[in-house]
Amino acid sequence: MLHTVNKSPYTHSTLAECSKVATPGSSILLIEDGVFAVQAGGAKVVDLNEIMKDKTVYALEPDIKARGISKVCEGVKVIGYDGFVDLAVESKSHAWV
Amino acid sequence: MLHTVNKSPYTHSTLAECSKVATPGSSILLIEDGVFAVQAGGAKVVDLNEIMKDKTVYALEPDIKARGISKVCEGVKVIGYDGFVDLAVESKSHAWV
Amino acid sequence: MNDDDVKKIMFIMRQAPHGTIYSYEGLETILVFGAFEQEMSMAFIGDGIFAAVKGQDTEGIGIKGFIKTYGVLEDYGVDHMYVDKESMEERGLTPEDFVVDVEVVSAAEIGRIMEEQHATIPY
Amino acid sequence: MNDDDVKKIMFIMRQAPHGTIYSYEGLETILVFGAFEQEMSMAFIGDGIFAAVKGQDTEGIGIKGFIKTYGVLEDYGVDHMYVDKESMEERGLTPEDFVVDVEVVSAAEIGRIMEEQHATIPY
Amino acid sequence: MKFTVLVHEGPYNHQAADTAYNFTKAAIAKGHEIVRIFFYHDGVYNITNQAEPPQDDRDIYKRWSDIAKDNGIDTVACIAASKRRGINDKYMVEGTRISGLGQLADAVIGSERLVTFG
Amino acid sequence: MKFTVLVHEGPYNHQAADTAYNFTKAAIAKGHEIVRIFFYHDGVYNITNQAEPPQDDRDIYKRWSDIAKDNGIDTVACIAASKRRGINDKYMVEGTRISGLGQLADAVIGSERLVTFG
Repeated sequence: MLHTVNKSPYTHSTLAECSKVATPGSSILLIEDGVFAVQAGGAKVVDLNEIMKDKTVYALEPDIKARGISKVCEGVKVIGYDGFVDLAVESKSHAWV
Repeated sequence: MLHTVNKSPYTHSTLAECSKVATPGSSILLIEDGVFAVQAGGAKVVDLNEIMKDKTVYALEPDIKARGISKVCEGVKVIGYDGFVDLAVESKSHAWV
Repeated sequence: MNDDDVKKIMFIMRQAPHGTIYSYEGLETILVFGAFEQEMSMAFIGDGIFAAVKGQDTEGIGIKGFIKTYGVLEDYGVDHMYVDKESMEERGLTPEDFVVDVEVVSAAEIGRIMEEQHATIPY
Repeated sequence: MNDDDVKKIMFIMRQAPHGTIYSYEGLETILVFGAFEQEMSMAFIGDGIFAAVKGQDTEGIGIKGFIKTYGVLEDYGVDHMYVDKESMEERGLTPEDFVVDVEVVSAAEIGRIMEEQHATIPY
Repeated sequence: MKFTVLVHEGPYNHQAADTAYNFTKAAIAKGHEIVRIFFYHDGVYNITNQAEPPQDDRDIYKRWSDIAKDNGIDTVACIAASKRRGINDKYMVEGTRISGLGQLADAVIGSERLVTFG
Repeated sequence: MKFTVLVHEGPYNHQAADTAYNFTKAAIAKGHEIVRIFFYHDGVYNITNQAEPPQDDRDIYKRWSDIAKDNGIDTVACIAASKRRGINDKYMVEGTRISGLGQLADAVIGSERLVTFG
């Protein structure tokens, strides 16, 4: 299953709640303000590493670029709107809005 | 100075950010979803106790009642819209929206 | 209607009541979905669990309350109401604090049930 | 205008850019306040500090960017731009990451400066 | 005391418009002066006259209109925020108006207190 | 594959309407079918024809109208949410309509995928 997260993990509990519920093997796609999680050197990279032990984390490139994120932490797969569509075809999705 | 907080401390960083900035002696008024902080027995009572060491915490009674909060933790002063106006007269206010 | 045509639909309630309208308008959705005779369930996670807490009196804030709606959801075809145990305990609540009978389960269990659904809708 | 008539106004930027419009419409406000010749300052706290980070390219999301506006704020009368040190460090950022010169200070210092203001406006 | 009330969110979706109204009513009852109510961001949606709220719920638009007219409060939605969102002076409730952000600056400078709801 | 797109937030204030549009455009380009676009909560503000967005920014209303007309996508705002917020069929962009929540239920049941933006 695909879970989308669009809130910043620095100010909202959304990513934490989503990752608690998402089953091993599922995917989490960070979009909009959710992509702040991937800034290399940020405190939330630790949480992402924990999540990536048994889930795949994606982040939307246009949102990363819009926010001036200079370096994406390791392990996160960067995709475009096309890739988002492909993930949404591959499995059902839930939005943690 | 009066600081108002209207987001739940369980899901938003608002109260944490506000209390970090608010000076000793200032007041924090919890309104709307901010009042979830005062539910006795909840995990956030610990944070409120820390805040109340050098600040005064108020909570809006109509918002508490609307949310079915059965017991307000100790130390929090419960006020109505009248009391809110009085606090806003007493000092300048900032909304942590 | 053939059994194969019945779809599982789950409403994921994560927003606190009254501060925003999501949980209230979410209930309106569930009532309408009821007419379509699908297999419906709800999961309360995070601040969403506050929406189903007893003793809500919205008169002072001047907003129409909706707590009584929970009582009719079973009649509208909501078969399960799951509450995330950790979210409940963190907020100092117990199963007796809700206006309806809820099933207290782990977050992992909610995740597993989500995987079985035809669709999940967030409020 | 007499010096006594000049009021201190501080804009408290706490919202991340692009996901919501607050920081963008906040800048529009500051430009308009500029015409009133008051003593203006800004404080970036929490996700608000992301709003002033270098290298933002909004073409892919189809939203008009506003990062260049920061460059003219001084001309419009914004005398100080404070950044909360802890928020900045938590997010893995340094003073060089911002499009303008900022003053990195403690949260307590921002709180002290807020107390001196005639008004504070949140975005 | 002279207050400016600033509202950042739209009606019904967020409680901010309700709290702002209840605060304003209480301030007036205590004899304070509301210099201006200013709607910004989604707050501009508060002044439309095109809504039909459910009959068993409050009418947020009418409440703003009534409190503005009854107390002579200048009640203003930001024009830039309004244009972006489809609010205009052809379809606004009585007692309100649409104008520039200068009206917010002017009110903030001329009031002793700004209270924001968002 | 058959998609339903659900939008929970209004235009400009939240990015959801932009992301939903960009997703929809990409899905169409890949040959997928959008069974319905449904606007709920503040999402209903997306269909007004009364807005005048800044000329140097995107026109979110026109984008929805164009993508609906060009691809024959049924684009619906919830009537209950619309009434509360002042959206009605006198002032909506071409290619959109206002109807009940049954249209959401029907679309969700009849689609293989629901993708929500909020």
